[in-house]
Amino acid sequence: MSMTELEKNIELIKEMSGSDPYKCMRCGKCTASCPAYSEMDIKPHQFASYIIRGDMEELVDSKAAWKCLGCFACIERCPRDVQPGKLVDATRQIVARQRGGDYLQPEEVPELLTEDLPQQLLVSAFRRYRR
Amino acid sequence: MSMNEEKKEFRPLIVAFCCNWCSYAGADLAGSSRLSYPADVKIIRVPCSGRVNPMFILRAFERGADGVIICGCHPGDCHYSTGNYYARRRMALLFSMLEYMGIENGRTRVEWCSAAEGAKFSKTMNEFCEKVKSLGENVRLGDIRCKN
Amino acid sequence: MQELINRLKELIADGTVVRAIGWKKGDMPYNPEPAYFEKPEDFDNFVYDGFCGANLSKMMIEAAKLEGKTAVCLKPCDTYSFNQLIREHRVNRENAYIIGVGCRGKLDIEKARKAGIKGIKSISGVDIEGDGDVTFDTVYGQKKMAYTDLMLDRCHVCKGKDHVIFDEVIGESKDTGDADRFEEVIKIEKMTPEERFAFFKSELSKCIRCNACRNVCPACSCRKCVFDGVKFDSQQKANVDSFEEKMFHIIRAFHVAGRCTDCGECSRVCPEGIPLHLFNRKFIKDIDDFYGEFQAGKDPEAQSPLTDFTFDDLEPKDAVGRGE
Amino acid sequence: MYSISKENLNSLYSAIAGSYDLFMPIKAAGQTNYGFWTEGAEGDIDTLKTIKSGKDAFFPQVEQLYTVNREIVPADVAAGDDAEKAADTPVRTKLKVNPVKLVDNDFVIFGMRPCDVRAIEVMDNVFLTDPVDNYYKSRREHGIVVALACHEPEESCFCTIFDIDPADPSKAKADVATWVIDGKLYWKPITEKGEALTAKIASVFEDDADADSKITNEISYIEGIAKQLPNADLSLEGWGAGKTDEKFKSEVWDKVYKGCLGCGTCTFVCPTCQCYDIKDYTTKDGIQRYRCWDSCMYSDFTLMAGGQNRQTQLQRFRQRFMHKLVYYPTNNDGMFMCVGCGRCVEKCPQSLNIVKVIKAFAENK
Amino acid sequence: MQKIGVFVCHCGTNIAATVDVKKVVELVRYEPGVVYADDYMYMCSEAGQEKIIEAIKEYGLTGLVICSCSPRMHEKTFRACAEKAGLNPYMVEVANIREQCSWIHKDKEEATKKAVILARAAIAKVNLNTPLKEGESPVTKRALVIGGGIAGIQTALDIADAGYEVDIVEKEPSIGGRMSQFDKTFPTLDCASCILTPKMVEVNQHPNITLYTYSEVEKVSGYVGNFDVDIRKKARSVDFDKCTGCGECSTKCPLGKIGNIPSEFDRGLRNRPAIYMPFAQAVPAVPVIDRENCTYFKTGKCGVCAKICPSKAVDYEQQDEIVTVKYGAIVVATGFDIINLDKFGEYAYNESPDVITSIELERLMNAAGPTGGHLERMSDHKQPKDIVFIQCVGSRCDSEEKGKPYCSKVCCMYTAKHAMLIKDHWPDTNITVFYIDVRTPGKNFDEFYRRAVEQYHVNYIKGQVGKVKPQPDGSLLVQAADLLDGKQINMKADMVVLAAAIEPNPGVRKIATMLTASIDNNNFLTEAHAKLRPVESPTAGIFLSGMAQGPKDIPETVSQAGAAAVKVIGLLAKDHLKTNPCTAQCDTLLCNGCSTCANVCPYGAITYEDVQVNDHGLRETRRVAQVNVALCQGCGACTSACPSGAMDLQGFSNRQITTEVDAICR
Repeated sequence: MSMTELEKNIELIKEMSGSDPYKCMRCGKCTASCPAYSEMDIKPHQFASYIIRGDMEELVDSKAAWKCLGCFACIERCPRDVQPGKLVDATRQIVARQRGGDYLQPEEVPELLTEDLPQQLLVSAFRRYRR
Repeated sequence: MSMNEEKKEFRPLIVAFCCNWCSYAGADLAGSSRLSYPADVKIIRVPCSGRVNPMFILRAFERGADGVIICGCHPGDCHYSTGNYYARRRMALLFSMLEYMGIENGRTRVEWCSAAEGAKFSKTMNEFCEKVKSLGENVRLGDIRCKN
Repeated sequence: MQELINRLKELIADGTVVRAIGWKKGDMPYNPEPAYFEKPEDFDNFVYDGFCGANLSKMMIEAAKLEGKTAVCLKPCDTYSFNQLIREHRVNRENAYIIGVGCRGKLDIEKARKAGIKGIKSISGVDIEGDGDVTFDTVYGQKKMAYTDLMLDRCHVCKGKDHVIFDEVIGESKDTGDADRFEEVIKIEKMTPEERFAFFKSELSKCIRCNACRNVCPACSCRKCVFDGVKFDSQQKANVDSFEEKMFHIIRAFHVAGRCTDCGECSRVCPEGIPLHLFNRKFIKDIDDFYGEFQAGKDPEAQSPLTDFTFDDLEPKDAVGRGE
Repeated sequence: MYSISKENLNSLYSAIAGSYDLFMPIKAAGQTNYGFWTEGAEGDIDTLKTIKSGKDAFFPQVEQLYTVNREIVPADVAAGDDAEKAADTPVRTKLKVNPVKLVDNDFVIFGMRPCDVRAIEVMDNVFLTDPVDNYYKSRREHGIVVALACHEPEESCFCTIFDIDPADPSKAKADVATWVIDGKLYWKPITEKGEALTAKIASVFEDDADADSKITNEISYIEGIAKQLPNADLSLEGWGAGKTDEKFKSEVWDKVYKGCLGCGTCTFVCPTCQCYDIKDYTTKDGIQRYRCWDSCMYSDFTLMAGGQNRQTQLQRFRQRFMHKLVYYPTNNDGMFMCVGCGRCVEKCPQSLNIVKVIKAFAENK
Repeated sequence: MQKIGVFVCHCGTNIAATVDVKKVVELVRYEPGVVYADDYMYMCSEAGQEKIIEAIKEYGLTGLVICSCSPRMHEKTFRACAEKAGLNPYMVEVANIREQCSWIHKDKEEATKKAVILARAAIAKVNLNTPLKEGESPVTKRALVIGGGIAGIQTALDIADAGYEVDIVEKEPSIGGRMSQFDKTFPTLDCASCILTPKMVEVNQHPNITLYTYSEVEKVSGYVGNFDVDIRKKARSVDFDKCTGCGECSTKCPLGKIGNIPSEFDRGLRNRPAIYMPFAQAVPAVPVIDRENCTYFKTGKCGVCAKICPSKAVDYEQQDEIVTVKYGAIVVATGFDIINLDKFGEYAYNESPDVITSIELERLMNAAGPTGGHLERMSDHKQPKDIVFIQCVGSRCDSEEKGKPYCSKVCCMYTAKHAMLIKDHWPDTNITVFYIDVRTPGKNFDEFYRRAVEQYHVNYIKGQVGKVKPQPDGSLLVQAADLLDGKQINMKADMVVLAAAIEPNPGVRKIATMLTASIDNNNFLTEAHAKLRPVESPTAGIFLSGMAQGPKDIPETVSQAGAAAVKVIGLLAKDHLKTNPCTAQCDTLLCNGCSTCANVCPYGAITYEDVQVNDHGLRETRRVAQVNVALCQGCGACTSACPSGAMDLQGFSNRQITTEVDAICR
């Protein structure tokens, strides 16, 4: 049995994020915990539904994908191990790959720093690029 | 070249000894939950993992099995209290001996699987089949006479 | 030796025992045979020297069924086997009078043959009390060998000079151990699987299925071996270079695992010189490693490792791949 | 006379193996036994006695006789044309027997000592007399025996008491006689078969003018040694044809058998023991029927459902020696079923053997 | 040679959809011993069985192979069917081509091939089957109930009422269990103790019931109909016969005031003395000394209780006592507890005394509870104005480290109950319930929940709470999201109530091990069949009652308790049980008498005797193993320990298993 395009995409995201969007039970604990809630046009708990529906483009074009601070509150608290933060991260990676591997190097991070940037973004950037 | 391409994929022959109370029931649960595993696995029902005589395992290899797995209740949960504890010792020694004689590790396995662990049963069998497949045909233990 | 003969005669004379089991002089200087002695004149042929390697404890299975007590001469290592037989109710202790005989290592005539000694007419220097070299008088001239060079392999991993069960001890014993018991096993363990397989294949393909290893083994005391019976459809007489001999030797060793005292008789008697003790010793080593040190036959009350367990025993998957 | 230096023996082996299967003593895993020589195998003609005798050449330890397969006769076939009947006809299965091909290529048995060559005669009396054993016969017809003189007989040897000359294989019923003297192998064809073989491989040999005198010297030297061996004077008085009652009832058996373990070492190393068992091995779709050596020392020897075989080790022990020293001679014009090779003397785990039995009877006359 | 009939079941399409049943029939027809092979839509149906019976008679079958569902399902059915036709029931083997074939494979060719192999193995085995006869063992007409909560109480009462003797073993000083801690019950809101206490008293007074409180099961041996159980009666330090239950000792215990011993019954919301009864209506009404905390036991000084006891019932010298009792059946009713909330730091349970669990709320609302039934915050004893309930705390979690994967089932209902009760008493309280799903299947359940919303105006918000943050002003900040309205919520609350997941009583693992009853990954006891045998353990003679088997509410618990009782009664009503004929058997001619088998027998079923044997004419006395078939349960441990193969297991003999191996490997 061959996989549909959609299933392939979901598999890809599963692979990139290490989390399974089908596990989400829409409890909303992530959204409740999200410090960037007001900035997120797509709420953390909705990420799973978007991926399952295949609305990747909307996710990629969303503000939310870039507003997530990577504070990991949702990852920490998710009772189903869906860990929306990782889905957000996977979305970002898809974008990065589409742009042709234009990855941010750890050395470049300090250059990008301005005083207005929240501390948490810095921390999460390090967390992410250390991987 | 085309011969090679058409060569059939190696399908291992796997004999699974399952204790009646836990693992056989676990296999049933895997079945009723439709959790698939390769058809290469053939189950033999025994009352207890402690019933599995090393002779049976060697016999299976002699007769051309590529892998043998013994499934029983978790230690402490044996329907007969202690059967799996003895099985555990027996199999540890037997497996170590097979390894010592140069038989590939991974052709034998013991897994504790309860009646509630249909998912584990299926996962175990999938894993075991993969492992045995990667080892290829059992040429070191089989009796040539059985190949005919 | 004379002390031993005198004592045995005395025991028969005073009615303590009805007969004795010891060794009878062979027709060659190196082939004494296990035998029964009942009358005083029987003892004219009694011998106890370096070539008396046979473990007589198994003979007691039948002897202990006879009317009256039987005196049996056991070397220190043989007493372990005897203890194990007691544990398994195979001999009646009450019917045995155990004479612990001294031992300074037993000899292997194959070692002399390997050294090119043949046409032997007589041998000196193998007395139980002596020390010094062994001298062979042969049709091809005189040859000499050091006593230890002529010793059976098993004596180099001697279990010690103490008898673990006896009614009396006659003669001095010596701990002849000068090698590590598990050295050979470890050497094999360190090979690659391919090397190990090749090693055992070449050794086992020599097997002629004569069953000497099984029949001499004091632990293989089944009335009818599974390989002679139909219970498993496992009756095997074929000697094919395939699986049967592997199966036979694995099961042979497995059935005595936890009961084998490592007396080394199997390797001693193998006509093809297969190092059969390597199977038994592997089990012994594994048992020691997995479940704590255990010497079968040391304590007749001790539970055999295979009829025992602890709640947190090693899992079979952890028993393999330890070298990797 | 043909000769070849010992260093060049491999070229001799290669030459023989070029046209024949070559069955000879080969050293593997520290022991020397007969086996088929292939390039790289370590041929060993220095070891006096292989562990098993060379009888495998004609009477292998295991030999497949035939296979049997089950063939399915479908219901419609079984019922014939009657289609209606077919539905009710039980399916039948038919057994199909597939005999194995008998040996049909010539092979060479190289390096057999005179005692082992005599043992072939012993077996011939069994297998080639009526009813003839076809498996054995085909091998005998195609086997070419190259006998080798003993260079240094050992203390366990006692072939001379059976009138076997260890030093002169040309007296034995071999096709070729050979000697190893001072680093050279001397080769002397005896029979037509032997000549034919020699002709095929003649190119590997060189000529040695002194051969005859060397061989004569060697023979007298070895015969001299053989006389010194401890059992050279062993007497067979009281044994042989017609002694059944006397020997069978003797009380000596009870004294000599006790150490016997009941293993099969003596029978399996013996060049003359020819008892076998026939068994089935179940395979995928049928059975393979094979025969394999059996030992009269085994408790299950000739065991049948009723259990009426020899019950005690005494009986089994007695059987083996009565067979060799009384029954066989009785049926074969006094020929003993022992050739004095001494393998049992060396290999018995309990140091019991035929010599001890003979001596025990002599002592207890 | 057997005459074997092979019957291949379609099981509707369950088998036939993936296994070519006709082809299986055609191929197995040729197997040795087979004289008849056929298929049928439903082999287990009346008509299917009729077909089998007819074939047995017509073809004189001596053995049957049924290729169908798991033998655990219908082996009994087919054995009974064979028996009906006069065939020994143990001449039947089942090839499992449904659970272990058609249901797990998709490829029809592959599944068919496997089905044939499984059938072949069964045929090969039947060829070696021998008729077996069941034995009989007597039944001890007494039952043991482990756990004295509502489940245990109900089971015990039902069994006792049927006329059989029952013992209850309860590890706490009083029976009553969790239910005794509750205030009211849903969906009727009647008082828990009002309905429970009478039952507790009835248990105490019932002539057929013996109570072992403050006791634990120590060891279990034996088998169905004949269990031997060691019960440890822990030293109570109070003489049962002398104590009048006046309670003077508890009142006077100095530790009652100055000690700091949290009351288990009140979930630590108040303290208790060292000599105490858990609660006023405790049964038996006899206090117990908590030796770990008692000053006398710690220092040897004090002794106040002994001095003031009017009936001189306090006995410091009392020792634990072990009694051994025989039972025919055992019911496990060990109940539940709530999970430890340490993992849920975000809900501040360990930080703030005003974050409580629902069971603590029960105590706080109970008139006999620490606050006398007045709802107040534990921090400042003020009545809370805004109360937030958080559902599914630790339930429905994906991984073990997060919590439990299952729904705890009762939380939605008791939360609605709590909300309504609070609103009833203190109507101006604001109650918000954060839920993931509201699950109310059950009679009058959804109506109950709707009443909370419609009548009591409880504010239900869909969305799990993310965090509870204690504020400096003593209030609690609840951070959540209303998923339906799409808003994030930050609200202040005076009290937060957590619906913590329930889990089986942690002691159940030990008990299950002793009973050799199987338990699942979540430590719930496994039933013999999820649908058809829900109150029996797979281990014969062990029955399940209440939460020990899975989450359930009181009415369900009571019904299951009754069902378990019926099963027990059914068992005890028999004078004899048929014993499993698949027992070990010793071939005395092969036995060495080495005792290896006796060393591994878990039932002590093997003894050694000197017997006269005739070994093919050789007559001698030999020490050989003898199997007591009444004790032997057929595990076969002895058979693998036996080196000579003398010990064999009927129905699973060495040759049978070997031949199955051969058939599979063919």
